[in-house]
Amino acid sequence: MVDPRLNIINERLSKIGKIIAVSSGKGGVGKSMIASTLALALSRRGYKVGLLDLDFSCPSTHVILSIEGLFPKEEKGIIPPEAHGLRYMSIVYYARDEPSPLRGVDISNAIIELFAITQWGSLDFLVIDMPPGIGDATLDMIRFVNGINFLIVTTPSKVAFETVRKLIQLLKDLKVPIVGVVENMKMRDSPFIREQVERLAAPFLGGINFDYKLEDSMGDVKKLLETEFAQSVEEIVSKKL
Amino acid sequence: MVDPRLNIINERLSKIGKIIAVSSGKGGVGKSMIASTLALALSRRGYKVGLLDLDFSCPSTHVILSIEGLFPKEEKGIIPPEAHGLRYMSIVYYARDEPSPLRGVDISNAIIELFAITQWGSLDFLVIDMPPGIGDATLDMIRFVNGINFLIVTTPSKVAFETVRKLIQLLKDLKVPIVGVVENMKMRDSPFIREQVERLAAPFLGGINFDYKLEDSMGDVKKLLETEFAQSVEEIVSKKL
Amino acid sequence: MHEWALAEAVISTTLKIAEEKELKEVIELKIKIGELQQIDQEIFEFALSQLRSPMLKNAKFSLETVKAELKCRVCNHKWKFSTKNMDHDVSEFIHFVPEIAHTYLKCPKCGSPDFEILTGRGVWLDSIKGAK
Amino acid sequence: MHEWALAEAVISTTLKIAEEKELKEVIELKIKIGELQQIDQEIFEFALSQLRSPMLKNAKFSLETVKAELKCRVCNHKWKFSTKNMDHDVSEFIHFVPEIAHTYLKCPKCGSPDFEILTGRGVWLDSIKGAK
Ligand SMILES: Nc1ncnc2c1ncn2[C@@H]1O[C@H](COP(=O)(O)OP(=O)(O)O)[C@@H](O)[C@H]1O
Ligand SMILES: Nc1ncnc2c1ncn2[C@@H]1O[C@H](COP(=O)(O)OP(=O)(O)O)[C@@H](O)[C@H]1O
Ligand SMILES: [Mg+2]
Ligand SMILES: [Mg+2]
Ligand SMILES: [Mg+2]
Ligand SMILES: [Mg+2]
Ligand code: NI
Ligand code: NI
Ligand SMILES: [Zn+2]
Ligand SMILES: [Zn+2]
Repeated sequence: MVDPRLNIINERLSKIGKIIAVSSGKGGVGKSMIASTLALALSRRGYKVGLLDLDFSCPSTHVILSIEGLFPKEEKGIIPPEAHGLRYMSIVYYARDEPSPLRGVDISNAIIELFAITQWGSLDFLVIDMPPGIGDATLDMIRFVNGINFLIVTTPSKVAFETVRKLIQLLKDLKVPIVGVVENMKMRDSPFIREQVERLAAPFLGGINFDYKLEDSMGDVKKLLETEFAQSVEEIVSKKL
Repeated sequence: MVDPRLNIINERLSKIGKIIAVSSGKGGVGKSMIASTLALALSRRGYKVGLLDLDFSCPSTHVILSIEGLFPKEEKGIIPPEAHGLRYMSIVYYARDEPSPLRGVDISNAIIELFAITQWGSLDFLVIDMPPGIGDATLDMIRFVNGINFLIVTTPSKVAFETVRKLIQLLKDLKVPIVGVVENMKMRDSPFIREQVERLAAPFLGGINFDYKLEDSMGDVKKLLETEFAQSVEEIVSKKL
Repeated sequence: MHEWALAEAVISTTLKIAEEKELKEVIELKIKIGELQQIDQEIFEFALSQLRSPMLKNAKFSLETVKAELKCRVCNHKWKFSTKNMDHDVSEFIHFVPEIAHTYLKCPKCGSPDFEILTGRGVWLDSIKGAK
Repeated sequence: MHEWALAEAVISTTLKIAEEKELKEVIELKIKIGELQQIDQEIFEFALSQLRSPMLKNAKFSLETVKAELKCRVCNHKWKFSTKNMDHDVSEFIHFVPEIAHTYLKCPKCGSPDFEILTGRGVWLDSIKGAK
């Protein structure tokens, strides 16, 4: 018995210029905020962009972008609906706002299913909002997606970086490309993260300050794009892609 | 073929007064800081306390408590070594500081193994630092551990609460006891979380302010216990158990 | 019509295997369809026939549906999947992503969503008969 | 000596099954031991014999070691587990928590730590022969 889905995944992604998995060993470091903002910023610069929320246990991008009332069209697969100019895909289309108590094996299976049936079409960028840690979703992206790139997010905190160090080490071991490391929620100047990242021979992209107004922009794309946070994402990430 | 480990788990936990899983739908909300501080606070009040770090993908409590150079003794099982007065157990004894790219099925298996072989002895409290989300570890605690209680951590953020709401809903559905919900990293007064929690008919324990000095206490237990953060954990959680 | 995407996966995998085995022609394709996913078999067969490449021009497509059985991880109860009394939207969600079953279905005995899908999940390429 | 904890699990499970089946006596216990966990068989058998309850007083313990085979999820390569050339500490870590293998072992073909443990993991109660 052969699972036929595995063989079609890279064909479904074949017309995508660059695939970027926004990832971290740690939760709550800003992966979803950065993934959403990065996707919007690239789209505003005229690129065709897809955004895929792969944090099935804790999907967040639909809250950040206030996406409601959409559902993929069925047509030789499923077509991600447009939201704020992005082709947007998330488990919430199917789970609505119910809890999804999925084990790793279910997450892996659902990921394979979505990759096998989603028709992204031509895109310049596909941004993937990853769950925290180095579990099924991360291992599946490494295993299945040819040419995937990781954008790694950390905070200045020692506990956050400790887990990010492990992710970087894993990706380096496996020769998976790292776009760079972003230090999010900076509250003061400290070279600690930059030094640590450089010691691991990974590209350090820069820091994003803690933005006290960010929470107020939750669910309001226009406001979000006007924040200092969004400006930093544009400066240190979007412009470098 | 029967897995004999499943049958012994609750015998291993039989001399523990109360088991508290510090949990959240979301990462980075302060589960590990609260679990560590709560365990220390209870221990300082004279209770016999165990601390189990169950976030195998991203273990943090050993960094917070600066635990190094310990290893469990082997004696009719494994005996958690003492650290700062706590019986302390973590995957880092075995993984050291290497990345542990475990899938859900491996996490579940490793959890069952540790519960089957760890000899906690008599404890008043066992505090468990959970990984984020509602995946294998959370489902296994619900499935295996008789009398488990969940202490739920959120931040004031809408994205954090959205995922916490799902966890509360799941636990309520399954009639798993919830000690209460803590709102961590408050930056301003807002009744939003309290109201939401009360609407779900879960106990709201109170808020913990964002503590700018907390990061400086990382790895220094004496300093940690002197922070405003620790005082709040003592006031709103430890005293109520 | 997302059946088409799955049919395409089946054909593409068949061609890959046929190439590896150096087949000149594929004679029969055995496909197992899990009940849980509620594939529209007519549409699926139509898609397969539309996707016939020269290598598959005379291939017979044998489809077999596999009943879906679920097993609770908490109380070990086993039960059969049924769309009877199921909300139409929910059954459609499971059609697209079978794992979504964990969001909406519960063990009928103990109420847990922590169950295993023993059989009847997904679409499988069971075997290929070919000529060299 | 954490073998004792696993032996205790085996005995406790046996007694539970014996009770469910209303056995008067257990005659034989078949136990499978996964190679990966590197159980010290002598200590394990000693622990089992120390834990004999009345119900098990004449029980024969049949132990069988199951070779550990690993399969890479990335490149499908299969290989046998071996402690040859393995750091002593690492082999001890795997002894306690077999999943730690993913931290230290890699697929010898492609270098991935993303492999499946096909056989040879853990301790299993294979079957119980008893008298009513
Ligand atoms: N630079 C920042 N300044 C202030 N708050 C931030 C910043 N980045 C993220 N946040 C907040 O931190 C929380 C976690 O962000 P999120 O993107 O959900 O993290 P993750 O996806 O890594 O779990 C959210 O409440 C978000 O609004
Ligand atoms: N009340 C607080 N004030 C300031 N920082 C906090 C507070 N609670 C937690 N933190 C910080 O937030 C980060 C995440 O905390 P952590 O306990 O690791 O979260 P989790 O275990 O939920 O992932 C850490 O850097 C920690 O120091
Ligand atoms: Mg996120
Ligand atoms: Mg933590
Ligand atoms: Mg549910
Ligand atoms: Mg490794
Ligand atoms: Ni369809
Ligand atoms: Ni031992
Ligand atoms: Zn059940
Ligand atoms: Zn390999």
